[in-house]
Amino acid sequence: MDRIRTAIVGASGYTGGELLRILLGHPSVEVTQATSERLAGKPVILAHPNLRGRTDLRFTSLSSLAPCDVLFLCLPHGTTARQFDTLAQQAPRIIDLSADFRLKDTVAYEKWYGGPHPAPGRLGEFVYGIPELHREEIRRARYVATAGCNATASILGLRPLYAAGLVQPGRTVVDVKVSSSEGGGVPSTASHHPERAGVIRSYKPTGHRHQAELRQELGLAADEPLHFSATAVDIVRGLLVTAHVFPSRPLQEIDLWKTYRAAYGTEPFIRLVKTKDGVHRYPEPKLLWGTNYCDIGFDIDRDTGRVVVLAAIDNLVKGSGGQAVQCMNLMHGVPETAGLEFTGLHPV
Amino acid sequence: MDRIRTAIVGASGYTGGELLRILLGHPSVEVTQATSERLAGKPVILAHPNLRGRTDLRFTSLSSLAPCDVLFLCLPHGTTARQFDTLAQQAPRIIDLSADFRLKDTVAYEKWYGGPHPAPGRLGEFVYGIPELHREEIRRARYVATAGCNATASILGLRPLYAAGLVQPGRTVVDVKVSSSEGGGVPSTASHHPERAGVIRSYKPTGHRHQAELRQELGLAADEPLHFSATAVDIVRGLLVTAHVFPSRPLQEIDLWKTYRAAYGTEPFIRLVKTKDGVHRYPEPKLLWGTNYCDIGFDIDRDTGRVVVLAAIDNLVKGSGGQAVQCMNLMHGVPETAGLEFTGLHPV
Amino acid sequence: MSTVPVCPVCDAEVHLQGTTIVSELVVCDSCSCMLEVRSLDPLQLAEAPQEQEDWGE
Repeated sequence: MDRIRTAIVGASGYTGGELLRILLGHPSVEVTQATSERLAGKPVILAHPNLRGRTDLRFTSLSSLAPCDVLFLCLPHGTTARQFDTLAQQAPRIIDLSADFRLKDTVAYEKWYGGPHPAPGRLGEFVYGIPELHREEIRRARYVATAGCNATASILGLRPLYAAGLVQPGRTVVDVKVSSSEGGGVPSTASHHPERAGVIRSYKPTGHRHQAELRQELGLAADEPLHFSATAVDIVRGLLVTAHVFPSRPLQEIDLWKTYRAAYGTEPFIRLVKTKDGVHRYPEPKLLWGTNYCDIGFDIDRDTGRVVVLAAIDNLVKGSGGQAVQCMNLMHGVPETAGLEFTGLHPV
Repeated sequence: MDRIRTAIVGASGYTGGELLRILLGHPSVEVTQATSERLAGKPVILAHPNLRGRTDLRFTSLSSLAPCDVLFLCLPHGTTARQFDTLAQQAPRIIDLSADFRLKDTVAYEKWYGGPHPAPGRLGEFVYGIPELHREEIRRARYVATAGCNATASILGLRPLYAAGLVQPGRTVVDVKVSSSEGGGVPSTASHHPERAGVIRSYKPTGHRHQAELRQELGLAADEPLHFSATAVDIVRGLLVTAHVFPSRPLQEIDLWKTYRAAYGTEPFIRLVKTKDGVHRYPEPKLLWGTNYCDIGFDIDRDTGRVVVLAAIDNLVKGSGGQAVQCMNLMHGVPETAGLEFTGLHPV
Repeated sequence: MSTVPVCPVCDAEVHLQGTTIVSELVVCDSCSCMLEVRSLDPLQLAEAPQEQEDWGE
């Protein structure tokens, strides 16, 4: 079988770099181009030193982009949609890692991304890129928009309870702890080390736009509230979702095990993590650094019946580059786990 | 005025060490003894290297404890109550930093601390040690039980809204991010660096005992649920409370400013932190390292009306040693801020 | 063929050795709970009491 020819547009950032790392280690893939206007002509290892000795690929300009089998778009939000028509000519399949084509509802897009959608006509052609939710659609898709990192973990954590009708509407509180690489590679005062180190920063107590994807994928009614907050903590990679769910009827621990095993029992990238011994008894993001896993756990408050759902991922892998490759594998009939077998480190 | 003679029982731990640091810098205090069975005879700087050149005090055994003006008890939970009668003979005033005398309700104590209260008869003699709530009682008190660290920040953050009757009962979710020094100085596998570094650990999704103090101080009805979760993050000092509150009527930001300023406007150790510019726009624990401040901020979710209350402290100062000294100052008619003027560092 | 026993805590299948005896302790692979074999016929498993290690924080 010939190798799948892939190109990454906007490859100098953290997402582009992670994609490069995964694709260079993928048995069925060839990376033909990695574009960057800023670093065109320079070796990719300049921006991605972890790839030293792995590749002598150089960044190229977008203007010299040649046709290939699949195009990964890692451009800033808004840019992708504006340039999509020209980019779409270069490859039969496109996987967009920006937020431009995630939301089906253009009104939601305008509310959360501060302006009308630049290419609303295209929205219907994209499939929302969480394989555990839309596997068959992704298999047949030409265009996929991979989910946001916070959204990926929140949706995977909450979906089984919502799908089983076990959730009191409007009462869920999602409190995500995020890391600095989520902000991308562009420095700011807020990410300046003396300011960023050691913080527990309430950077989005309300108004975080990833909640729009939750609303869409959990099927919330338009007027059903969703309570979402994000706190930045002092690590570079990884995120943990703590979702407080108030069940529609009293649940026991075994109900949760059955619900989650029924939903994810055969998923290669989801592990149910809730143990009574050992040090890491609930999902722990740092154990997932570099892996495509989403670990999910839960606990029930014996006094109040509140269900606490915990979901951890590496925001750059399952929350971004890894999930994009997982979708690519499905779209090209390659084993879904190809190139995504790294199992994580410990201690780390 | 003569110096207040103080002794610290159980002075080798982090809490005892922080008390020593503050008391050694206090203008009206003399530290007569610092007991530790494990390190008796050894210089205190062995356990508290930050005090080098500040004191040549040595740890003494509890058996050689001499009378003094005020005794600070930093013994493990349960031990304090069992030894209280003997200890009480050494000083007219006692400030207990353990959890033994915080809860008025012995049923609650048994539920959260796993056994009957060893000295229930004494409970009525203790005042709950948050000066911002019980200043006059503390002034007149002989015995004070300082609040837990998570409880201190949660209570201070939530109390104004509860006192003003602005909270829908049973719906508040408190999600606290905690640091490793809260676990104290005794090592365990869970606090072993390779396991503890870099975590976002859901160590208590439910069942955290500090909520008992919240119930007491916020005046929750016995059957009114309180939803409390704790996540350990990768810093040594400091904690941030993110409290999700659903108001009993729609509130505007100005209502919150008025409510919190009315409650805390003249408090020396509470600052309202909510700015539209700068890097740290909400309460940030690391800015409070070593200070007795509790910074409180808030945000309102424009879509749902949810109020997010944020409260940050240094768990070892306002959450422990500093608050104990604040109470001591009140009990001895000394300026409440004496010895507690450190204003924190930045960047840090 | 007797049905495969399931863990009382998480409902996962528990694979017992042929030599299992009553009151033997086995660990559930899925949720790592310690289980006690209460009887062999019918096969009954129950969660064995575990000393709760206090995490201290």
